[in-house]
Order: sequence, then structure tokens, then C-alpha cells
Amino acid sequence: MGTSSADVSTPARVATTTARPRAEARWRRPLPWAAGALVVLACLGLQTQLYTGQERTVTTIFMFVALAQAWNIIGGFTGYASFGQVVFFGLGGYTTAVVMYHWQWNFWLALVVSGLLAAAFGALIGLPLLRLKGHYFAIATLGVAEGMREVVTNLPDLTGGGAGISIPTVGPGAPTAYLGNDGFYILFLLLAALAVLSAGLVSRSKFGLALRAINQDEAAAGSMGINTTLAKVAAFTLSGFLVGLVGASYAFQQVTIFPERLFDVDITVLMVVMVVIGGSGTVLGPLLGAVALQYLSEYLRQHYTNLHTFILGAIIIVAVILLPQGVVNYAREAARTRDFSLLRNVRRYRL
Amino acid sequence: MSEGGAAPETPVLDVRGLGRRFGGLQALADVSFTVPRGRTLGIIGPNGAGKSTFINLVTGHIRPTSGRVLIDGRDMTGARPWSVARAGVARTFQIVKPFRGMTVRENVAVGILYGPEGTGIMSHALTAADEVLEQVGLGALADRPPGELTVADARRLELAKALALRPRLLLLDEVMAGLRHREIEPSLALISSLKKQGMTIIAVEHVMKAILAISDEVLVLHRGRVLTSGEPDAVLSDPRVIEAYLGHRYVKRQRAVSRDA
Amino acid sequence: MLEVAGLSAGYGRVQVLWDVELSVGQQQIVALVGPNGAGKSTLLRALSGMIPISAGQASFRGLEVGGRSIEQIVDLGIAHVPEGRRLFPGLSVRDNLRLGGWRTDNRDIGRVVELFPLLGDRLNQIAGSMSGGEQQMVAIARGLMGRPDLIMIDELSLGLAPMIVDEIIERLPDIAAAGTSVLLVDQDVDAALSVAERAYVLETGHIVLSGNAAELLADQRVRESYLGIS
Amino acid sequence: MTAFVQATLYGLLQGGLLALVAVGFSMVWGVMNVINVAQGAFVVLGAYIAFALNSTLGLDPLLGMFVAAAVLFLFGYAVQRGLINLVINAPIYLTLLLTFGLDLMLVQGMNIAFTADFRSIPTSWAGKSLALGDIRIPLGRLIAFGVAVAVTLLLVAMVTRTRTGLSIMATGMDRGAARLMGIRARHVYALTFGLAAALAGLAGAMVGTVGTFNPAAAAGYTLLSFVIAVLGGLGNMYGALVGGLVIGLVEAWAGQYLPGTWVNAFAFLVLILVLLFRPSGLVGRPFYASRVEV
Repeated sequence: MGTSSADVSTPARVATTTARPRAEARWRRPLPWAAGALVVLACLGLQTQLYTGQERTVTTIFMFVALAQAWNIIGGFTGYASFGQVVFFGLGGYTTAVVMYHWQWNFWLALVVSGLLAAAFGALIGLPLLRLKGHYFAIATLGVAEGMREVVTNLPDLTGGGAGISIPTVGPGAPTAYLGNDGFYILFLLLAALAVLSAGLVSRSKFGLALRAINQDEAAAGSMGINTTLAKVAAFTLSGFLVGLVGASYAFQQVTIFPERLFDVDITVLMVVMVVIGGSGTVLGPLLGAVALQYLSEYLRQHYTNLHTFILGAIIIVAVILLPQGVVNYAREAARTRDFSLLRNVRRYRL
Repeated sequence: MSEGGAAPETPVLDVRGLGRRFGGLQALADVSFTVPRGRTLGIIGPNGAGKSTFINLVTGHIRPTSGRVLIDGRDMTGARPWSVARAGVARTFQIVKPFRGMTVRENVAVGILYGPEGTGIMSHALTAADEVLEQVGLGALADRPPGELTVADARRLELAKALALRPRLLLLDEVMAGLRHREIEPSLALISSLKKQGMTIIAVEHVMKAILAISDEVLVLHRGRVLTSGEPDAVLSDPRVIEAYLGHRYVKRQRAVSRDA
Repeated sequence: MLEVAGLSAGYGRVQVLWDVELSVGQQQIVALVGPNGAGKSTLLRALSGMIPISAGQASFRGLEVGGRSIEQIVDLGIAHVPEGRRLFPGLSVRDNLRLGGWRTDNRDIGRVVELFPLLGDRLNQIAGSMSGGEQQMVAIARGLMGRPDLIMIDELSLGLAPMIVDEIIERLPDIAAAGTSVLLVDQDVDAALSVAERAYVLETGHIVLSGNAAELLADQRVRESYLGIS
Repeated sequence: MTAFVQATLYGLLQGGLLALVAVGFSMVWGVMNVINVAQGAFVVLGAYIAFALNSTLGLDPLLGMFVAAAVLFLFGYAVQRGLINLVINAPIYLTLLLTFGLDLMLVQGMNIAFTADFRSIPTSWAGKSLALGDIRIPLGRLIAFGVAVAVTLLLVAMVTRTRTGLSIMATGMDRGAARLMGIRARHVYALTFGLAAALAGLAGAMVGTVGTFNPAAAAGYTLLSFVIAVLGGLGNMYGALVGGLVIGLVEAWAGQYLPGTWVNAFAFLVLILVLLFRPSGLVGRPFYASRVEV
């Protein structure tokens, strides 16, 4: 049979054929799953130590962990950087608000329906939009989000338009009692766990492998038998479903919602920033990115009230330049190649 | 090109009047031939002759503007790349395209998971991927990121990814390009072993030594048309082929030199 | 003029050229031929700074070329007519030529039109709409507009009818006579060797043959390296 | 009938101004493949500079705008050379994120410096209007339209005639080939970004004269630049002008006949349809998509 590559003495590196341990398939390795469960339990425990102000901050962090992980599925794994993911957030929120306000559905039913509706919308616009690439895809998805905000603003009798809409949460009229801070803490924790779980399962599964192949080279992925159109739309739909669920829960938490808030482009950009700074295409990256960035912006909001976004902007610029591939990817690469220089990182994309 | 006496078994690949036009440029025009089971067809031609266009038309990466492509008798003209792959046609890429962010083993597992006999179970695919890697001599590098492979190993990975689809037809797009002398020998041995296993192969190549070693028949493309085809030795000494490669005056001078000698 | 010794280069981890020796004299035409994928274009890209030189040196009129940026090498007086010509498709022939003269703000298009009279009445035509042969002429003319001391032409005959290749090749001696040495990289062995004084044959990154062009033309080994028939 | 003519006139005048807002964004995207999310912030910054010069030195915005343009040119040149150049070859969403960070800093910076109150630059001439039969032509908008069209024509002449303009076009078409001509691509990119910022400054001064503005208006002008650049098409200096006029007319006519604020929703629908079916825009050139990078 062909001689093994070892004897082809390439000046760069002689392949050593050490006895190779039977590498476990990635998803069988127990460590990540155990760690995940442990973290969830820790968060439950943490809840008892926090008082209201802190609890609401941590709840928001859970929300952004879920949003960042959802964006990671389409932007990180598949490499289609959507700048309109907030459309699913708004859709989820308004579906819940409308069905609870007009038809008194209970929240849990509304939650599931909102997620499915957002997913359906994702599949609907995914088919045409995922044919676009690069800037064009980013701007088209941004256009969809901005367009949807205008549509919602112009349907006052259904959505309350600019004046907003309120979900009945108190008294006889309330289909589901308000969950309160503790309730939403657990709800968003579960949503965050669901998003991380989905990303973890996707990343280790056959589907995740297909998405990564598409991200690296769509033509090559096609000729390996991957139906690239189907895989891309599925990733976009799954991401839409998760963001829809989070939007629905956010609407219930806020009680009164407005189009500018539910379709705010900053929400999408925050998702992108968290994934990019954390480490696009990894599971740990968006998790760390969301926790770090959301905690940081809370801290800045409290201590530097009017300088808050100014400093956040500066941090985004520095992070994009110093760590374009994100903390987790940088750490993994550095560990493997023993090269910790940030300078090489900066020089990588320079003209 | 069908076998002499044997019943005319449907060819693995049957191309009829295949053509592709990009705006004013006719990149490929009226290309017709068939490749019976188990045979190896070498395709040669100078740069810009339309070789890569031909492969991309067969694999569905670009849609033909004329002609038909039949695989095992089924009309796959203009089919999407993944349906062509699932019909048992695998290809390597001229510009090596490993999937970064995955290990060498996972690169191969993609083919096993999504090929004709796609198994859903990840661990089965990973084990099968190890077997294919052993077959091409990359067993030792299974856990490596593909970015660290040498040119020769990266070409082997391309081959392994194609074999992972358990193909009936293998399209090799310049698998030998850029290999140093010592690296060509093992690749040739690998391809001949595939031939022995009855694999039908189309090899687009510039390295003539490889074409001669593995081709049962050679087809010459020049400026998007079939210049000639036939036995390897006959084709390579055909003056029109030499002219296509070395320039028309070279042939005239050679003829003059041989006349004086 | 140009001295290359022990030069190695490649793309990232993939090494393509292995310790290449080559030299081009004053007002001399040198041909570099070899089968596809031999690394001919890689050598020109290394000399023009498009890719880094990993080992060995290349000096031009005594100044080291390695390590300089593309723009600095152009300032040294080396012009590179790249593979695929890469004219500015949306600009007219005149604008393409004016850009060629960017370095010295040379607007004197007359000199190059003498070399390629056909361009004379096509100056306002958009470069993208011209034939392959015409585009090759514009690309060479554009290279000459910077008044370089050495012009490196990559794959001159690619996709051109033999007749047009001859027409362009016949201009090279005039270019050399006017003071610009020429390093011609081409697949069309005969056209390149017929006009060059010295020639090199490159095969899988190594210089396998070099010497007087006329001798090489008759040398059996040249055909061998192309068609691999011993 | 006069209502239609009045609306059309208003649409044209507004369209010319919108073109000036978007032309810099379209140039930066066309030449450098960078989406400048801070375009709107540049426009509003230009307005504030003209406003500050007017309130402190009593300088008429028609003069103040040149100062604003100069300041923004230097700022744009420095931002490109110092920041964007470091990620110019990175995946596109990184350049998008970087300019988004810049936008956050600029908008918040202006909030701190100028508070969030709505401002407008008082002038002796903006309020007047000419009467043409029973059509009313607001003088301020007419002058702003004049400035916008004049600047665009000046820009086209500069880019197609001068040496610098040629080097910008060439670098945008094939950066590798341009460098082979000896063109300093880094400098050309910084020049282009500086020029785009200066144009935004001019537009800002004009916008500040004919209407009101505050730091939050930046987002609106960025979105407008997206729509106009895509609609008009890249690779053609007139792209932004065509896109701007079309959007100006659509908004004017829609405001007249379409109930409520369906106008914006309609504009975004047009944006998505153009992206899907005619990505090179109304007058753009398709070869821009196959840009060669070295």
C-alpha cells in the first residue's frame, strides 16, 4: 500500500507516527456536558445570594448568553453574518404580546407559538436571502429587521404601533400571573441553557460538521454531498427559533413593549460583538463573550452613566483589532502553537 | 470507446455536446465522450483549455449552456453538486480546500456522513474515516488540523475526502500538481491500487508521467474543444498536441531538424 | 542587473521554489520556461514583492529586493506584468497607460504607441472590451510607461492565437534595445526561446536547465520536461 | 396637479441632499469594500461643526461647511490609517463592527459635547422661498440641492481627471495591480476615507441648515446611506446621485399619497428586492463584485 507519509522527508516537519490513542468522537467526551450541568446548578444556587438589582442584571446576562449562542449558529458556525437577527426577537415579543392581549392565551402557549412563528419566518426569508454573501447578506438582513419594525409601527390596532402594547399580567384579566424577578431569572437561565445545549449539540453533530464545511468552502461542501441550501436555511431557522423564544420572554418581562426597543439594531450588534470577542464558531466563546460584555456594560452604566456607550465603543474597537478571532480561538491557537504574541494577531489582517 | 465484443454496458459517464459560454467567451464547446466502468480517462491540454470548466460542469458547480451529462445512464445535467455527489461522483479540487476548524479525520467524516450511504451516527463515520485515512497513508495525522499538512499530504486528504463518498466515478483535478519527484511515486501507486479495485477515474493532469502511468485512454482539450483522443502514446506524439503545448514553430523546426538528419 | 541566488519562496507553509539561481544582464532578454505548476509565476511574484522571499537573495543593481514592499520594488525600477494581465477593466486604455506611468508621472504615451501602433487609435476604448492580444499589448505598454530598467512579463501567450503571440514577441528586442531588460515567463517554449539570448527551464520549483537560448531550443530535454517522454 | 409638481420638486431637492449624505458611504464601500456604520455620525458631526462656527463666530454655514469638511477629512484620514487599515483584510463583519464601535463613540461624544437637544443652524436665507406661479420653492433647500449636485459633479471630475482620482479608482478595481504601478494603497485608502468623511461634513452642514438635527439622527443617516448606495449601485460615481434622487422622490410622492409612515417600510422592501435581483444596483457596475485583492 502507499508508503506512509512519515518517510516523505519534508523540510518543514517530519510526521512522527507515535502510537495513536483511539481518539474519542468529540461528543462522547463527558467533560463539557458535566461542566454545563454544573454551571446551571451553580446559577440556581447563586440566585439565593443575589438581591433584586443584581438578580435583574444576571437575568439580562442569561438573555444575552442565549441571544449570542443563537447568533453563533448562523454567524459563527455557518459564517453567514446576519445583521438582522433582532427581527426574530421583535417577532417573538410581539407575537406573545398580541396573542396574550387580544386572545388571552396563557404565556407558555404563546412562548412556543412565538418561537415557531419566528422559525417559520426565518425559513421564509432564509431561502432567498441566504443566496447572498458578505456585505450584501448583512445589509439585506438589516433591511428585513428595519422593515419589520416599520410594519409593526404601522399596524396600531394589532400591535399598538408606536404607542406600544401592554400584556395583562395582574388581576382576573391576566392569562398567566407575572413571573416576577425570581421567575424570569429561572426562565432566562433555562433559555440560556437551551441555547448553549443547542449550540453544543449542533457543533458536535453531523449537522454542525456540515455548517462548518459550508463556512470554510461552500463549493467543496456541496461536492461532499451536503445540501448547502437546506443546511443554511435550517441553521437560520434554528437561530430564529431560539431568538424568538427569548424575545417572547423579554416581552412578558417588560409588560409594555415598543417597536424601537424590540427591533433595536443595537441588540443584533451586541450579539455579534459578544460572539466575535468571545470566539466565533466555538460554544464557549459566545458564552464568555456574553457574560463579560453584558457585565461590563452594566458596570459602566452604573459608574459612568453618560460615558457608558463611549467606552463600550472603544472596547469593541480594541477587541476587533487585538483579537479578531476572539478570546477562545486565540487561546486554543496559542496553546497549540506556543505563540502568544498579540502582535502577530494584529499583523494578520493588516494591509 | 465501448468495449469491442462485450454487450454495451451503460457507461459510468456519458457526455454529449457539452458546452458552456461565459458572456462572449465560449469556455467549452461541443465536448462528447463516454467513460466505461473501471476505465481511466486522462484529460490534458494547455492552460485555459477548459479542463477545470469541464469538471465543474460534470460536478454541477456551474450549469452547462448546452449538451447533456449522464451518470450511469441517469440524466444529471445541471443537477446541484450534492445530488451529483450522492449519485456517486466524487472530486478533488485543483486549489486544495481542506475544511479548517476541524481535524483531518472530521474532514473525511463529512464525506461518509453525507455521501450515498450517509450514516447518521457520528462515531461510525469517524471510525470509517480512519480506515479511509489509512488507505491513503494519512492515518498518523488524523487528529491534526489540516492547515499543518504538507502539499503532498494535503493532496492525499483531498483524495481521502473523495473516497469517503464511496464513489463510482472519481474526478482528479491536477492531484499531482506541485508534487516533487519523490512525492509523485506514492501518489501513482495509490491511484493504481484504486484502479485495481475497479474504480472509474477521470484524471485532469499536467504531469505527463502520471497521465501515461494511469490512463487507459487520453483526451486532449484545446481552447474548449476536443482536439483528439486515443491511446496515451499515440496522442502524446501527435504533432497537433505538441503544437498546442510547445507552440506551432517548435513543431515546424522539429520537423525541419528531423528532415535534415 | 538582476542577480538571484539560492532563492526559495512559497505560499505560507507550502514551499514552491527551491534555491533558484538566475540572472538578467543589461538590455538583455532572458526567458524562463517550464511546464504548468513549475513555479514560474511564483518566482515573478517573489521578485515583485507580492509574496515574501523565504530564503536566498535577489539583488537588483546591487540593491537587495527581498523584504521590500511592492511599491518600493517598483521604485527600484522593476515592472511586473502579472499573470492574467490585470488591466483596470473599467478604465480606458489611456487611463491604464497613465496609471502605468504613475511612478514618474510620465504622461508621454507616444513612446509606447510607437511600439504598439495598434493602440494609437484605441486610447479611448475601455480596456475590458478589448481582445486578449490587445489587452496583452496594453499590459506591456502600461508596464513600460513607468520607464523601468527591467520588465518581467508573466504568461505572455496565455489564451492568444499564435500569430498575435509572434507579433508581440517581435517587439521585445526593441524594448531591450531601448534600455529595458526583459524577463519573459511563458509556456510557449518556442516563442520565448526564439527571442531570448539566455534561458532557464524550471521544473517543480528547481532550475533544471539553463544556457544559451538557441542551444536549448534544439535540446531534447526541453521537450521531455514538458511532455515527460524520455 | 400643483400638489404633484410641488411634491416632485420637493423630492428632487431632498434627493440631491440625500445623495450628498450617501456618496461618501458608497465610495468607501465601492473602493475599499468597507461598510462605514459611522457615516451618519460623520454627517451629524459636520452639522455640529458648522453649527458651532455659526454660533461662536457667526460664520454662515455656506462657509462653515468647508471648515467642517476639512476637519472631517483629517479625522477620516487618521481613522483609516490608524484603525481600519489594521482589519482591512479581515472578514467583513469585523470592519462593520469596528466602524460600529466608532459610531458609538462619536454619537455619545456629541451627546456629551452638544447635549441631545435638537439644533438647527440659523441663516438669513434658509427661511425664504421663491414663488413660481403657485409653486413654492424653499430657498434653503434649493441652495442645499445646488451645493449637493455641484459637489457631486466636482467629485466625478476629480476622480476621472486627476491623478489622485485615477489612483483611487484603480485601487478600488484591483488593489494588487494598482500596487504594481507603484501606487501606495495604504495612502489611497486613507485619502478615500478622508474624502468620504469630508463629503459627509458638507452634507451635514447643509442638513443642519435646512432642518433640525441631534446626535441620535446619526443612525437614520447611516441607514439612508445603506439604501441609497445599494439602490444606486457601486462602482459608478453617479450611483449615489441616482439612488438619492429616487429615494427623495419616493419619499415625497409617498408622503403625498401613501397613508401613514409606510414610506420607510416600502424603502426597505425596495432595498431587499434590489439586493436579491439586481445586486449591482440601478447604475452600478457588476465587475466591482469580482474585486481582486492582494
